[in-house]
Amino acid sequence: MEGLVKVPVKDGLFQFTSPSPMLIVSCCSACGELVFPKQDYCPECCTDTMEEKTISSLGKLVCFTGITSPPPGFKGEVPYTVGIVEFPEGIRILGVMTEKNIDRLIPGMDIEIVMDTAFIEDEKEYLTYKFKPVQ
Amino acid sequence: MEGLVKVPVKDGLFQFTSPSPMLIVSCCSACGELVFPKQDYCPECCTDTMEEKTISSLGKLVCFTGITSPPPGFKGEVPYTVGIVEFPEGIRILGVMTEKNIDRLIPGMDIEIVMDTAFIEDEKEYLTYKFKPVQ
Amino acid sequence: MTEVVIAGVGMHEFGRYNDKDYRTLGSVAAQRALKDANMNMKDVQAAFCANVYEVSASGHNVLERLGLPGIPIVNVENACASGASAVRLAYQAIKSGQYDIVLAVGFEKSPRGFLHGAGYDHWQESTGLGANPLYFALNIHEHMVKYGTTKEQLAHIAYKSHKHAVHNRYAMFRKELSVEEILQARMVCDPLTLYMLCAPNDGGAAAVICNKETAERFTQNYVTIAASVLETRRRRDMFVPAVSAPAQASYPFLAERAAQSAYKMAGLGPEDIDVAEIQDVDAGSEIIYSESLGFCPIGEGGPRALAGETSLGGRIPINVSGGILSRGEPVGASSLGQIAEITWQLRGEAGPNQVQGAKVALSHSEGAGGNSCVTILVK
Amino acid sequence: MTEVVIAGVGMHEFGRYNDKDYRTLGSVAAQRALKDANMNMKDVQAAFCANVYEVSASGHNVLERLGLPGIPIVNVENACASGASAVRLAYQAIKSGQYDIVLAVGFEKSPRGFLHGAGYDHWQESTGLGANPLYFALNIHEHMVKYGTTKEQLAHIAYKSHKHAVHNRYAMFRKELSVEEILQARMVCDPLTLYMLCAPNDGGAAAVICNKETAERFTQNYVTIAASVLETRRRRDMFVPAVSAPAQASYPFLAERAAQSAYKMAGLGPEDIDVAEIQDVDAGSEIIYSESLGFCPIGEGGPRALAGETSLGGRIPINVSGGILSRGEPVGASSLGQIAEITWQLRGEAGPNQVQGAKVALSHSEGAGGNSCVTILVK
Ligand SMILES: [Zn+2]
Ligand SMILES: [Zn+2]
Repeated sequence: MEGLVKVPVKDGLFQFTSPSPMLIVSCCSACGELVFPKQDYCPECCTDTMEEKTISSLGKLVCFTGITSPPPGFKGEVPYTVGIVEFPEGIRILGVMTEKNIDRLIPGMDIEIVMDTAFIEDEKEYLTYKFKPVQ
Repeated sequence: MEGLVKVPVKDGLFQFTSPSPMLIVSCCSACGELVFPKQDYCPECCTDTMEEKTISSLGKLVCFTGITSPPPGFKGEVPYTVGIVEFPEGIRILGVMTEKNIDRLIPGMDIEIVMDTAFIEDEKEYLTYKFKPVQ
Repeated sequence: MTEVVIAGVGMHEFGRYNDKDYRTLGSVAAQRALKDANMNMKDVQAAFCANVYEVSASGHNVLERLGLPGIPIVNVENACASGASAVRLAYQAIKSGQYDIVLAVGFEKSPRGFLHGAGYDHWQESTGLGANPLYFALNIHEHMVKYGTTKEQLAHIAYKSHKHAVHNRYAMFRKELSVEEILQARMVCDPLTLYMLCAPNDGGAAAVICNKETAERFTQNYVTIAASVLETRRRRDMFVPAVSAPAQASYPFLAERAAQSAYKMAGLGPEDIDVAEIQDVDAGSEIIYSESLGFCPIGEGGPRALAGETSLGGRIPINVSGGILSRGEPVGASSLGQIAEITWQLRGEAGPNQVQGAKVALSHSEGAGGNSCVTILVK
Repeated sequence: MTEVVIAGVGMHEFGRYNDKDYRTLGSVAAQRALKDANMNMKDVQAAFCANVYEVSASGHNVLERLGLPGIPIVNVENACASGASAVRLAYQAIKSGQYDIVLAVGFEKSPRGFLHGAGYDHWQESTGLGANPLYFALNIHEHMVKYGTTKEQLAHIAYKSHKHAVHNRYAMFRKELSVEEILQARMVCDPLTLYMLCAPNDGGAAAVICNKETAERFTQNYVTIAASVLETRRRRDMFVPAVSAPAQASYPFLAERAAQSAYKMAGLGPEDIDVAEIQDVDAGSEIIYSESLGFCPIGEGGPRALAGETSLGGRIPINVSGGILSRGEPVGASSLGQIAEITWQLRGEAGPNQVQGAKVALSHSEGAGGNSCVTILVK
């Protein structure tokens, strides 16, 4: 995938140009609620009291599943795995994992956030965040 | 269009095998209401008191319009015209007309029902009723 | 008896926004309405969301942007009358005492071109009978035959609409058009040219509906809902997607029945209305509905409009926002847009299009399936 | 205080009907419900129609088949909870005295395969996060990790469902399956195999909702609605289409909140329920929801089901109709189908699947956007 322009699947989801990729969240300045992806209003307070932050790139795998048939609108390749990771800041996030199947996944294992190809389209490499087991 | 199998665009709309084509309506045995296309329940009484009938093949043109761009799902050819015809039995019916444009159409003119090609698909000629000015 | 009021309204500009999805259109409108009412989502106890073209949970996905209070959210679809149907559900929920504050929000990102999916059977569509503008054209053609309504009168409706819309930031078309331009534009369905038909587009509109006592805790700038009515097609209404109707069907037709119910509910008559937004989905419909709603005798809608009675400054100003002809029609949002416009009229906030001293206003929407909503607001 | 009752219910068999459109599926169900109530459309004063996948005026096009009384018709979309949301609107309209007789009808002709349009943002779909079964799989996997729920328990849920469905003419799958067949079927989303997930399909279901006095003029065979609740996702609910939630979120989650509201409204508790139809969109959901609804302690749903507590003849029979796993899910009709099933249970008309002496029944539906409806009926 050398030579392809790299673009995020959506602006504002993550920082991918810095050395270590980080997810961008909103944090409510009134109640401390964290939300990913970022948004303008706090889901708890319902006020526009959100500040943009990045979170730690390390978390723990809560649960996971493996998928073999492409769901509607999916532009990547099957099989793939999806998990929920809990981060020390106090938020759980859903994401695609780097593993193709669940064989080596263990609940509670350490996970780091990496940037990886989501799909290639119109000669662009679309990047997304993925959860990678820490070796 | 010789050799193509002729099929109605929908069963039960009209009789097209008899010498003079006729529209099939439902007539309420309780209140006399006429409905086209036929249906099981009377729109006025809300009971299943409907009897199948055919109506006269001659009526008068109430109003009309000409269409030049194909609407969604249309399988025929543009331009075409559509009119509302009032029949002596006491019902107004919407239908495609045989004329390609409105130039020769006159409100109140006599109209007869004919069978004509709606569109050709899968080597079948789909027939529909059309309103034809009586010469 | 509970008095039901509109405590705030808001719109996302109607237009074409390739870079915005329905979530943005709806949430901007909802947030503007909440801000107008000095509230936020946490104050809201239930929400009715109006939309036609999204598949599932669209209102949930719109309102999620403004917070997740866990309140009941119901998505409503009633074609062009979706927004006013949502308002009616909100009105009833407040009136019955079930809730104190309910949000009604409509939003649409319309597909381009002729609208699909209006409920036609396959054979109607494949043979060329499944197109809404065809019904509009036939209705006004019959009116022309019966009452002598002219193409020039139709063109005048479109002219008036575009002239008024110049001053409306929420309208999509804000350029004045001459009667000649309108008459010479591409013929879509005789006698309706391109400029005599509305364009489906994108937008959002919202209203916060409350009981009066609750509203007064947040704002004094409210208007009262005197009537909120929804009626549905009967056999005699030759409206989308009907294929037949009784011959020589006599009045009242759908819009007239809805208006009569609304006038009765409000204890008012057409002579009391100071300003109205009505379903000018095409120039012919504005003429026909101006009669059905009682603003002039049957058959006189065209001449009265041409004489200026329905323009700004006239006896009964109709669609001085530019109406649907100039705003465009984001279907789910459209009738809530009307309600926002007449709320501003009653509050004296309509700017250059303000009808001076407006105290009673009416909104009328009508759409596929045969839905007719009439809402009457009083200051 | 107005007592709100169900005077009649009806279903069109759930299945796959390539030769029938949604109009037929809906109108057959509505007509059966009206007939069950000894009524026709002319008796009905308003209708709420539940559907997800049609575009516009779908309820109008369904009910047109049964007559055109001109009553207000509103189409409702709340994903899997659409039907129960329509019932709730009908319930409120009767309760408030607005109407005496309201029809709720749901119908769907589902697209085949994974359902689309559940409200995911584009990036969720394109990267592979936009699939409902993925949420079901993750939820039950966490449950397995936390409480030791096993694949065998999941397979038992599907086994029980299919075993019961053999006797239900309204179910799509009426063939008994062995636990081995279920476990060895194609893996869709670990740990859920094909037979542990419901299939979208076609069908219709309807209920006639009345005040008790009016119902008694038509039928004595009614059941009372003791509670009708709709709640929507909050921040802590990791449900379709949420991407994040607070860590270590504590109960109550969505279904538990809806259940608590419903029990409070009915003045009843989970121990009073004799039979329940719950949202077994997958085998894991039945386990989780059986806990959320209070039928067993959190974490014990799997073992209790395996021990037979939720089978016919058990302590609290769940989904003895075969549930959504065997009926299939025509989305707009599904939760009205549940309500029809529990109505028959209370009337003693459930045939071989009858829960003897059932006097209190519960229906629970939950779907995209985060909608949870709980309806409690009493004899
Ligand atoms: Zn907060
Ligand atoms: Zn009759």
